Amino acid sequence: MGAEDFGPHFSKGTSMSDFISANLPYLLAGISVGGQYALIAIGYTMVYGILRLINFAHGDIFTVAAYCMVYMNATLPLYLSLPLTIILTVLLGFSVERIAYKPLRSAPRMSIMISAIGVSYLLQNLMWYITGGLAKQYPTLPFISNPVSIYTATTKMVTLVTPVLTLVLVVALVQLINHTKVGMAMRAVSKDFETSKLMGIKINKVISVTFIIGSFLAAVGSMLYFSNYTAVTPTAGAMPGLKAFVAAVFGGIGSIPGAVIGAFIIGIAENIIKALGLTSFSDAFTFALLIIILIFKPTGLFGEPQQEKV
Amino acid sequence: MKKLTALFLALMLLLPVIALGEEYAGEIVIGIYEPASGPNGAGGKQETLGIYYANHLAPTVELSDGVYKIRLEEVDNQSSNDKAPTAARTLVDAGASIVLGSYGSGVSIAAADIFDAAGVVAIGISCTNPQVTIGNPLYYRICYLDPFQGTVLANFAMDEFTAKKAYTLAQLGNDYDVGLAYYFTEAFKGKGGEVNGETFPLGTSDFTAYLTSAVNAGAEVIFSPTSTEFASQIITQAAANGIKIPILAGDTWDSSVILDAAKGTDMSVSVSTFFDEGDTSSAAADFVKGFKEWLNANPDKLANNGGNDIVAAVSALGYDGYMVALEALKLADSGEREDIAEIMADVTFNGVTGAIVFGENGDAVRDQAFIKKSNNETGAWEFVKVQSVSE
Amino acid sequence: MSVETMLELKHVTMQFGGVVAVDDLSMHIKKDEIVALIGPNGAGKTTAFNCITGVYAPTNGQVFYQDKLIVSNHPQGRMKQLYVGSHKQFPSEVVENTPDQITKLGVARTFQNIRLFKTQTAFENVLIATHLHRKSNLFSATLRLNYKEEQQHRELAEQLLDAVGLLKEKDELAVSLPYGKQRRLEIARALATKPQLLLLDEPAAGMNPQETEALAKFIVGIRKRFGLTIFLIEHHMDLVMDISDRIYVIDFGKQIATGLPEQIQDNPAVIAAYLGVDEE
Amino acid sequence: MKTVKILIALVLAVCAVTVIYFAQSAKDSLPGLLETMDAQQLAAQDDKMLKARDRVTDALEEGDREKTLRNLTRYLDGFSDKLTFSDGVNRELMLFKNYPVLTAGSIFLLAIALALVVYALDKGKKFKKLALPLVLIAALYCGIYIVENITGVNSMLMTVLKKGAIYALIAVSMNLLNGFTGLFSLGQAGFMLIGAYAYAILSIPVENRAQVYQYYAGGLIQFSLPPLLSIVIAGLAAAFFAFLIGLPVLRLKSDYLAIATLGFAEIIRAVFQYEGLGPITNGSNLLRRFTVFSTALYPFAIAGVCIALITLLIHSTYGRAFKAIRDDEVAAEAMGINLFAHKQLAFVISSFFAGVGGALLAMYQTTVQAAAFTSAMTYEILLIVVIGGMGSISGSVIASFLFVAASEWWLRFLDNETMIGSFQVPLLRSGFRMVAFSAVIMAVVLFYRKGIMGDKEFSLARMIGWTRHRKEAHDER
Repeated sequence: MGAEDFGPHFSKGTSMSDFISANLPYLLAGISVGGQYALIAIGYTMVYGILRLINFAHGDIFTVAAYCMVYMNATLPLYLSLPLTIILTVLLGFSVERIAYKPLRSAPRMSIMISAIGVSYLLQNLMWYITGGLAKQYPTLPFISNPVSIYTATTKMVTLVTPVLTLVLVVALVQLINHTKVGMAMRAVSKDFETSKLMGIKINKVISVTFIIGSFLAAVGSMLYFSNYTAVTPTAGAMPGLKAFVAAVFGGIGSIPGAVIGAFIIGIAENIIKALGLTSFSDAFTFALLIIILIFKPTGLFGEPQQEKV
Repeated sequence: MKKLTALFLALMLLLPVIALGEEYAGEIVIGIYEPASGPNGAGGKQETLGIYYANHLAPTVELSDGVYKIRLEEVDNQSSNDKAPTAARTLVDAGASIVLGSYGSGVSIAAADIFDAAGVVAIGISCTNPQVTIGNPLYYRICYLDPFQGTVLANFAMDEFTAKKAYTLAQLGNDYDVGLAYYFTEAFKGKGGEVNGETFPLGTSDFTAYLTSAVNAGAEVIFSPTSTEFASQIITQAAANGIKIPILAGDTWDSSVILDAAKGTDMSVSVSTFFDEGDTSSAAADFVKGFKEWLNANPDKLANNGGNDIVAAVSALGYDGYMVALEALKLADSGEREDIAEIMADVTFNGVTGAIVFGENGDAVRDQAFIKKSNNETGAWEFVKVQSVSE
Repeated sequence: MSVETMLELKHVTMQFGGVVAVDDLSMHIKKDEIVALIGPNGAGKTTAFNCITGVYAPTNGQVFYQDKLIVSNHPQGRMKQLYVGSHKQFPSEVVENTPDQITKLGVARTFQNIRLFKTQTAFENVLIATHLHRKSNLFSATLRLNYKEEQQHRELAEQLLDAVGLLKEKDELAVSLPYGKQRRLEIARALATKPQLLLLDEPAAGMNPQETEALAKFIVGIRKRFGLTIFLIEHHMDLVMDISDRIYVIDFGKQIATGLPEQIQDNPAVIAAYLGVDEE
Repeated sequence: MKTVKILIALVLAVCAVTVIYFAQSAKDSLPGLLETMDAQQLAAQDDKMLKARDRVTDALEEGDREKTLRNLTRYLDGFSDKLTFSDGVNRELMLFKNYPVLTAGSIFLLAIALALVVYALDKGKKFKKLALPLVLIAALYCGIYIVENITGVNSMLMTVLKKGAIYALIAVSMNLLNGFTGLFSLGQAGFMLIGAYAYAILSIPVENRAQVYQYYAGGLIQFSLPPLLSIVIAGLAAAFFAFLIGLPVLRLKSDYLAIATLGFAEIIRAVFQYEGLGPITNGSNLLRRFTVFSTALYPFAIAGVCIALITLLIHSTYGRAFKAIRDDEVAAEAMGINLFAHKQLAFVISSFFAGVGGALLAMYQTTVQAAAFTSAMTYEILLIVVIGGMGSISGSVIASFLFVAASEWWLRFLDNETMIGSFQVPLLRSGFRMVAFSAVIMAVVLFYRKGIMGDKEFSLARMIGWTRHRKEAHDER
């Protein structure tokens, strides 16, 4: 069809204020989606740091959280549905690990990754079966769904809340990891799995805690994300999940600040691409970025290099 | 034990006989070739509901040699072209005399060869891409086509909103979206308008950037013939970002999902459709009333309709599709595929979506579409006008 | 062509981060010699092997094989500030060869922690190592136009298995063999690459005295039979003293002694380095 | 013993030739038969019968055998008592209905006769190893031909078999990479896409182009190539892209490689949907009306040849090198195997066959659209490989047929609400099939990790050995 080239909007404004009003929405969208990616990306990066596993099912857990909210909000008041959603999501993340990953702990890495793909396939089909596949409208959450004006742009409160909340949660998480016993165990396990086991660290407990934290953040991320993008479908979490993973790799897998920074970069870059009118390539761009970083700095921006022992 | 098993088996064998009863001369199978999963699953289910409702009203057909019971055989094509051939074949093997569907043009095209080889007539219900019927002599269609719908909407945009600049937003790789956007653009430009267009990939959930582009381009109307999954995103995000450009869309948006999304906002959303729930003609009014009662009586069906009893246009079309199939059976006076194929072009029917007469390529001759606008206070559709191409 | 010097290392230094694993190591091995490299655990012996075989690119230094420069590096560029090796200057030339290229030149090796192809049989393990001598290309190999060459390779593999006394276990999975036999299979596999220089990384590890003695005979035997020069790392002092022509001793990456076996036995620096260290 | 074998072979050959002769003569016998029937059964004819008879002759003229047979059956059903036909007519009818089967069966008999002769005369026992598999393959293809002619080209069985064969090729190509070389690549859908598009673009007949490229004024390419050539080019195109992609990507390790290839597949998809390439790729719209195969033998032959080539490759010195890399990269490199070159080789070859598979899939679907080649498709193929067993070609082939048949055919009933008497079977409704199916897959992944075949191959010799072993055990008792 006739593709109309939009040309870069960056050059469109005649004055500074025009420029800002034309491009502010892109930036706001970028920051907001970046924060949401960050919350998902932490789950990926922590699990990868400990198990060396790309948890392909993480994006689907994120979607399940959204469905929980949709169904529970229909019958329960908010002060019940909100915590219940988080609890159920955490339970799901915990049981996925116990059922699908734990039995494969000694298996080759490829097997456990295939198991993750299998879980993702199962969760998506299950959601289809239960929901019938019609897009569900995400409930309006008080405060964060309210509209707000920034300069010339109108947006939802969630756009502003997301980066703040993300940063707060990340700081809390870093504190947890640096200053608690379980956090120390987590760091030890991610440094050297086998030795930690010998040192008497309860590996299974540490892994469970990791999944619980990851799922908790995914549940929070899901609330923020779907308050903005309100249609919930069984595959709604697949793309954000994949992008969050890219963000985690980009920032240096295993590194929490890396994942957060990577997520913001990807969220903003993706929206700049759209602003440039190259919309068909916005997803492709994310992957191109991934490949470039993998080739030039395989450990990501903040990752630690690993030397293979011969 | 053996005796018991034998008895059980004998009873099982008897079951169909009992079920069929004595008053029927036989059974005729009508196949439903629709997606129940995949990106078009939701729409496919609503279309299927219309067919089941029609079957509920008219479960038999009277031919010269007696009354035949109609059995519906449903198959899920998963909205996927690579699953289409086996799905289509399932219906052929089930002995379908005639097939209805599908929602989505791609799967229809992918199945056409299978139906053609088996000599089964297929009636496209809401697949609007011209390619479905071209070159497939046994594929008929009761809805209007993309070129028509695109033109109608372009006319409407110019007439109603006096728009000179439009912005189109379509899903990449969706032939419905892309085709409709193309014909809209052609028509709009033909009338001296200016069009900017963009496409977004499957899985997109952030439309802010696209909407901003529309604003920056100075569009007076946004045309977004997407599937419902994206529709509600587009509406809510436009509302959240304070973008008040009127949004136009095609028949897919005639769905309760859109009303839910637009309710309580100040967005102006208009759609062209095959059917208007508020149509006062007695056939249409009866259909709406009956369909709603039927939905509300069956919780399963209601769930398939998205949990409410708002009548989607595709349901009405599904209803008409079934009735057209019955007419074909009557005219052929036979459930044989060849007999039906011979007379199919001559079938006419006065349905709830208007008169259906097959013209060139087996496409129904349609010269007008209903335009509806969402009422954001009541969360219902408001009839605007009947728009035709000639205006 | 007869070559006097088989292998020569000049000032080889290998640094991981701030840790210098091999520091200014220079040595030479003459044709037909059996030379041993010994030193306490963690002295950098295997790292030295890895620098020769191209697994690591050394931080500084050069390696010659039959007077041909096969590895060369210098600490200029990004390592400049971080370099802490002893030998500072080196000609600024960089030569890198991947392990497979070095193997093709005629340097084969075994591994300290046995790296056999686990899912393959003993025979297949050896056969794989003949791959580098193929003259066939993808098409002739796929369409079996290379059946003569294939036949030769199979015969060679069988001969080698016979030479290491594993012909009976030919079709057994490599991993199902007992430890000692796995070691010998690894040597047979290395021999299939038709090397002139064979690097053995702790070939007697985990063996009892009888086995070790047999291994000593075996090593001497293959040297003669295949005309090899052998460079080995070993902890079993009996074995080392028994078969080595010369010995290099390193500790903390640095060479602390070199000479004939009897000289090393009495060297005070060596005794100091090994003091308190269990002789495995 | 030798003479007995040759005698049996001779008898078989004579029978086969006789049957072929009669079957071939029956091929054109229908018009004559119809006239004979007219003469014998004039009284039974009414309007409906006349119509049916006309349809039979029409279909015969069209050359559509499935249609002819269908209408013939209906016509014959119209006669109150078929037995009243003379024996000659009945025999001829039988011959006409079954001549393809009889021909194929006879060819099969000939193959067996040939094998027997080979067995008898083969002194050095050189050909024995080859003769038996060849006869079995001949039998398989005859079997497909027979079944196709009994059930019709588009029957469910044939549709599933066609797709199964195509998926088998694709799964084997993925297994070459993931199972045999140990490279965890998730880019298969991308290479299938390239193959499918290359094939479709090149083979659309010129007269159809205006219609397909309706938004791009007929498109840029105004020639069309024969199907077989297009398939080869499709493979080469995929291989070429794989070569380019492999340069940077294959230096990455395990899961990074997986995610990078997945990313490339997504990028390929985006590029093929790009409007700017519309005159070639038709943008994001459907490509259709290209040449498609008319018999299942076509995909079976191509997939068969390709799988045979891959099998030969895997058992060659290159295949051994691939397996060495899978088992231990460091050791493989120390044995003089150039890691990068061999990984690149495996990647390019795998992509070549994925491209060919994509082209066949395009033919099977009759339409191609980039949007369909998602990562979900790659996952599907990966799961087939896992179910069949990583590192087993026969496992992948068996799993492909099982996967396609189960997911698209046998399990369909799970989607339908079912009543047994007045009892509604719980859970059964739309979508349940996929849930049950994915649960089964999870069970395989978790509890039956090696898959159907592990890394073993299906082997006749072993099968025979096994039955013998069983027999001996039985005899001992």
